[in-house]
Amino acid sequence: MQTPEQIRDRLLARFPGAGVTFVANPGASAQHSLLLAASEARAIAEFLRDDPELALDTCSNVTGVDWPEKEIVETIKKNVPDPAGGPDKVVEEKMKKTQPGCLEVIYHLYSMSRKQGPVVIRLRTGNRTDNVTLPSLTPVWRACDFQEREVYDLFGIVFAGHPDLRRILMWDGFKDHPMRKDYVDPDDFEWEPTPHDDVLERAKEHYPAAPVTAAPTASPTPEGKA
Amino acid sequence: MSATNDAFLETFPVTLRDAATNWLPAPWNWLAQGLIAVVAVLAIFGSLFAILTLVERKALGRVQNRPGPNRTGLPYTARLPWLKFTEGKIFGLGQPMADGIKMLTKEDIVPREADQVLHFIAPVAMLAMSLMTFAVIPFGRNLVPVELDASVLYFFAAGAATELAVFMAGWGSRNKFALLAAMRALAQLISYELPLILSFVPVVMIAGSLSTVGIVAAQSSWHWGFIPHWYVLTPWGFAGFLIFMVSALAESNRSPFDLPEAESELIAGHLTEYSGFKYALFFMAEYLGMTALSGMAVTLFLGGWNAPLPFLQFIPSYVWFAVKLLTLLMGFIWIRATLPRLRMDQLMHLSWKFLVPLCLVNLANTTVWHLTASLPLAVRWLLCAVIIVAPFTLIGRSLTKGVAPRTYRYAE
Amino acid sequence: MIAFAVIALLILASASLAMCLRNLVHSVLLLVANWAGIAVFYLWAGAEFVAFAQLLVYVGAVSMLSLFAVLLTRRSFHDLDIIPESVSRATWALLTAGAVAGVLIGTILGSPFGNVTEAAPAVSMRQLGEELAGTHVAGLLVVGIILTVALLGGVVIASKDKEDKS
Amino acid sequence: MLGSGLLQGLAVTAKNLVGSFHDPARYTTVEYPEVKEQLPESFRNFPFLVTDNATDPMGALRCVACQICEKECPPQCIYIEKSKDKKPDATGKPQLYPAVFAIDTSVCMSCQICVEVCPFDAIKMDQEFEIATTDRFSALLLNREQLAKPNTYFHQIRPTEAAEVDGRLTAERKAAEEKAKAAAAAKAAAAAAPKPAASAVPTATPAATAPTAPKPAAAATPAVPTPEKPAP
Amino acid sequence: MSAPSENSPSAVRPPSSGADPSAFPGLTSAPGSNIRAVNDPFHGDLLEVSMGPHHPSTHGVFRMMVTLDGEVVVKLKPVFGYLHRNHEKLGENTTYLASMPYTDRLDYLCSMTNNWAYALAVEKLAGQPVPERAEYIRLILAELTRLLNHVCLAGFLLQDCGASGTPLMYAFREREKILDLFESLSGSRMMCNYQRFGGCRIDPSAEWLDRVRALVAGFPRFLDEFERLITGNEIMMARTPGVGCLSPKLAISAGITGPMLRAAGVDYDLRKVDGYGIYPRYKFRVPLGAHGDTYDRYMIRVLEMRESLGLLEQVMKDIPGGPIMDPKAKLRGLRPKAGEAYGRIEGPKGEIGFFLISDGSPNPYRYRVRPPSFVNLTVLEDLCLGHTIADAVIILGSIDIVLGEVDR
Repeated sequence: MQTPEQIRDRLLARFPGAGVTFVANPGASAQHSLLLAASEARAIAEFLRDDPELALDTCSNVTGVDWPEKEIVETIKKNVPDPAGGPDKVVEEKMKKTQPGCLEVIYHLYSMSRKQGPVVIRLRTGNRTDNVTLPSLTPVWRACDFQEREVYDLFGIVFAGHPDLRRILMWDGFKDHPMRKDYVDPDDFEWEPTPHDDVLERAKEHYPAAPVTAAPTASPTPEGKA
Repeated sequence: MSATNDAFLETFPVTLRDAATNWLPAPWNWLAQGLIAVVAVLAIFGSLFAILTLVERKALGRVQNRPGPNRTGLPYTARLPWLKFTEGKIFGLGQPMADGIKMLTKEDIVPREADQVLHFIAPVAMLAMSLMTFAVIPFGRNLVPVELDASVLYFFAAGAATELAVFMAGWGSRNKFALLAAMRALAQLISYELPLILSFVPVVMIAGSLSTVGIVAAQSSWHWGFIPHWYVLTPWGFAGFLIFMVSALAESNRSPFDLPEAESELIAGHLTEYSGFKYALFFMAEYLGMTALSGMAVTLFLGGWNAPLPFLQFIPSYVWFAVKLLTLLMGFIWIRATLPRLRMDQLMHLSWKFLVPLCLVNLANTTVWHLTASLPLAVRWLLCAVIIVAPFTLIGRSLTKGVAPRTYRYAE
Repeated sequence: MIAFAVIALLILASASLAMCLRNLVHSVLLLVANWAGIAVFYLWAGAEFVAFAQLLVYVGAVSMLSLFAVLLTRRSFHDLDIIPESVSRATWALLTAGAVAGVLIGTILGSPFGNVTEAAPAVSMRQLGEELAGTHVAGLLVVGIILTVALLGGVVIASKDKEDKS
Repeated sequence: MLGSGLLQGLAVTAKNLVGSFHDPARYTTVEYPEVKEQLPESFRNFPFLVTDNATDPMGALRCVACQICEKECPPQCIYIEKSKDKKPDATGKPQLYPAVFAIDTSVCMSCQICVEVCPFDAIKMDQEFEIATTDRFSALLLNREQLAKPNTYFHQIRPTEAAEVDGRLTAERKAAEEKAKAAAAAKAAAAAAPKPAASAVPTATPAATAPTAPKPAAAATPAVPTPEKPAP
Repeated sequence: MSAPSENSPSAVRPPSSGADPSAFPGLTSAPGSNIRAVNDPFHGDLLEVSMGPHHPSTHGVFRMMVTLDGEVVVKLKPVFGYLHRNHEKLGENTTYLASMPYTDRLDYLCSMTNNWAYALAVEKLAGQPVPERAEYIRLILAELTRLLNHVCLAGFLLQDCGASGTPLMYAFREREKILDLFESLSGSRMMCNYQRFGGCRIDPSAEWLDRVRALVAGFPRFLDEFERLITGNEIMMARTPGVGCLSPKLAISAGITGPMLRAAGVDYDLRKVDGYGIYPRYKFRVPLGAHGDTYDRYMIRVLEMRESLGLLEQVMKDIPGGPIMDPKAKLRGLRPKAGEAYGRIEGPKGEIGFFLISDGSPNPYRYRVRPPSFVNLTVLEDLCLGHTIADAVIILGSIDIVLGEVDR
């Protein structure tokens, strides 16, 4: 089974100039992955599937991940010459840098014919707002069909070339993408008052207090409804 | 033979009827006897329908290792001392009453789009036709509601009209599913009418008469004192009986052929738009149809009300008829508890390419049986058995060609 | 006598109603009632076999045939109510009907209906059978052959339809 | 032969039909209201709070309102408010107690994670499942009084687990007692030597329970308050 | 900023026109299928039927928009999402331990295998060793869950074929015995919440293990009786063979896993491929089908039940003593190092996998479930085209889906 580094080298040899970078996985499972540039993703995927050595003929898992903008505090050690001629002082400067956010899709590819372990490839979108299109790998592996529709439905990544890209879990009228980190829970459901405390407050907003002056029948008490 | 004729229990129903009607002048007498016969049939088979629903659910339950309905009881039974132990629940006997009341009190919804006239007439026609078929079945020694010369033909003429009622129900309720199911039901009823009728033709040929009383009389004596003359014991009779039962299953929409109201596909077939008492009428018509067909099977093949052995004749004839009828009904329920459902094209295939050819072969078989009257019984029996079993296996193989239980290989 | 009048009325009423109803399915069902009435007449005349044959064949099978014909040719539910295209066509239809009726009534009135004295011959099933299979067996076989040929024709036409669809 | 498969199937159903009359393995229904099946000991339904003293249920709640279960509960259905004052618990050591301890049984999925993470064995899973009520709101929010049940009830529903828990608790108390005695002896020795030495702060182990008074003798047959159904 | 407002961007074909078969590479048109998508007037119009969420044979809230030409299925669009409660968002807002009881509710028929898959993924993420006895207990529980699931499937499949409840009741009678074992071990029949990271929660008693041995001994007798009732049955032989044939090439490309894949003839069983737990130490065979039709899918599951019984007998002989939980395992404050891990096991329905990305905090950064039923449904339309509606019901039954897992 070839390690990701070997695969990267073969891919770079095969597709000169393609954006294939190695992404290390610091965790204990050591399942390292390859970040593919969006442009040649489909060609590389077909190569991975058809290459007799790799023969990655099935895609077991398609996962969407949302990486929002992040404030990274970089500490840079700079030695500042001491004006009084003393030894240089090492000063740690905190530099605030915003890492641009992106939406990412991770494919776990397996080879059923050669029974070989996961080759993990990642595709990243430009940013999280307008440039959210990625090439769909459904024409390469049919397994990605429903899972890409789910990533589209829950993350908003548009897969170009997907035969039937529609929302799969949410109803078609739903506007937002719930699995994004910055998703705000819409508050327009008719809250069913349950004994839970904070739920009760929310429910109060929705059931306006009965106008005191109105005739008793107007108050929404149960007997009023009879 | 005659000694047992006038045993008290044997003639009790007839003497009762005569006592009630003899004092009337001629025309009214005939009318009163007719009415009594109608009331008797309605009472007996109406209550048999009620009990049959309960017995079916309890038998289905027992087959599935559960008790079946045992909660509904009859009022005041708990207070009777000798029924104390049942705590008013007497094994669910109250269930038919409970179902009946529920059906009566349920709201009877008629869809606005529906064709009111057809929607109303369908259950009435269905029930009327099913009840009319009881007129010719001989329940006992001289307990035939109506004695007709061509009574078997009458039985199938009345039965054929139920298809009309099914069509009216499916068409009248203006519902996509109902229409789809009505077409399915019609195709099934018509294509199983043929084997049904062809399977009883040998009986008529051998018995020499179309009237049920004649057929039962032809089966009344015994070979060598203990083998009864029933047609089911002859090879062609046994084959005819099996084909008759399979077609009866299909005619009354019972288990392997309950395509029209296959709940897993169409919701409830042509009964989708019916609720309340009209639904109960359809339900009742189905059960009465099933009972009538088994009654006719008993008359044609199982020797009607004849006792199986000579010395058993002290038991009244109508009891024998009841025993045979109930065993056949148990068979219906048993099959319903076990078998999965056939697909529509397989249903048609089974009827046209398997049952009808077998019926024709059976006709030839009967003629062979009739012409070889001079040969000893055993040789004759064997010859006819071979004539019917050979095509059965041949056509049977074509039915299940290419489909055999498979053997599976393992990875390592 | 009253029974005879009632049944005759039933037959005539169902026939005429069948002709002038808008809804085709209703008219077919009325036709079936008509046939049932005729079957009752046969019973009345003592010919049980013909009555049950009539019931079995007409009410059982021919009604299904006509209903299927009506259903398969009509496109959907509501265009079953036939409205005559124009008044002239209606008048022509009435004229031809009147002519045919005239001819029929003429022949009925012309034929001598003497009051029949001796009772209708009580023909039992056995004699009927022997008559059919005995002296008239040739006719029976010819009719049988014609029917099977018709059946095979129907099957061939239907199967041909299946081939060009797939 | 064509019909042999069907006949085999019919034979199986016949065997079951006949079997259901005499063979208990083929008659599995338990007619519930009359016949109640004996539940396994580890069956769990909604949690309850264990109190050490049988007679006055509010007297000695083991719970010290440490709110670990409130944090760990997956559907967040436990609501605890700490008491301001301290009350001596069963072992005599002044401990906090929960002023409000509410479980919203319409949200709780009886996953027993609270029992697992509770360091004081203060909350256990109940086996009472006939608790249907008509009121959808207040009746499902069980407060402290409805949740508290004596340790004897815990012994009754889960004998082995209760015995093991009590064994562990008494062992802990004994260990705590020796430590306290050793600390007291060390303190006395230190006090005896340098008179004016600062008095060692009695280092009561923060953990679990302080040295206990002799465990209240298990009353002979404590009137076990039958878990009456909350008022509909 | 939310995504582009209208949810079907122009780049993609408007959803209303269904996928015509040519768009799917590798779609083998079903045998004898004359797919006629266009309404041609002469043959009468197509019947658009919604076998909707309340249909009695869709195993839960699952809907199929079926277009019928007479009885033959011309187009079939699965619609689900009725049971979607965003299980993955829940996983990201609670700790690792708190997600464990929620995994019972994924495939609510096989809670033990769901627990094991999640525990395996977290142990792979955190590098947490598992003691020997826990591995044995996990294998026993997984094989018992496989028995339970396959028995349920056989019962439901026969119910769809029309047998009025009898095989289903026999299947449930056996299932109850296994559920009683789970209840006496973990406290609840279906929501066991039994496995933890680094072992199991409760040590099974010797008496419990004897009850498992008794069940394993008695199960083959039930299986023989069940096979006598069903497998030789002519109607079953007529209804299921040749219905919904799945070609191996399409199965592999569509990521089908589990008995459905092996019925198509592909030899791929995670217990042999990944060799997780203590499966490599014991000998068991993997049955393979030849035609990939509904009958094969049913028979493969029956044969797998027999293999599981053999495996259980071997394992029950040498269960070691020792701790049930790794002593160093932390129950509450689990904070795995930053990184990601994808752990998967061979669940009764196929490969159930958990993909976790952790950033060092007690809550997982990304918690992804790879459900077998959801992916196996990809080929539902390919299997059903050309068959009648009665077959479509059976094909759905043979794919064995559970909506809790499909919708998450």
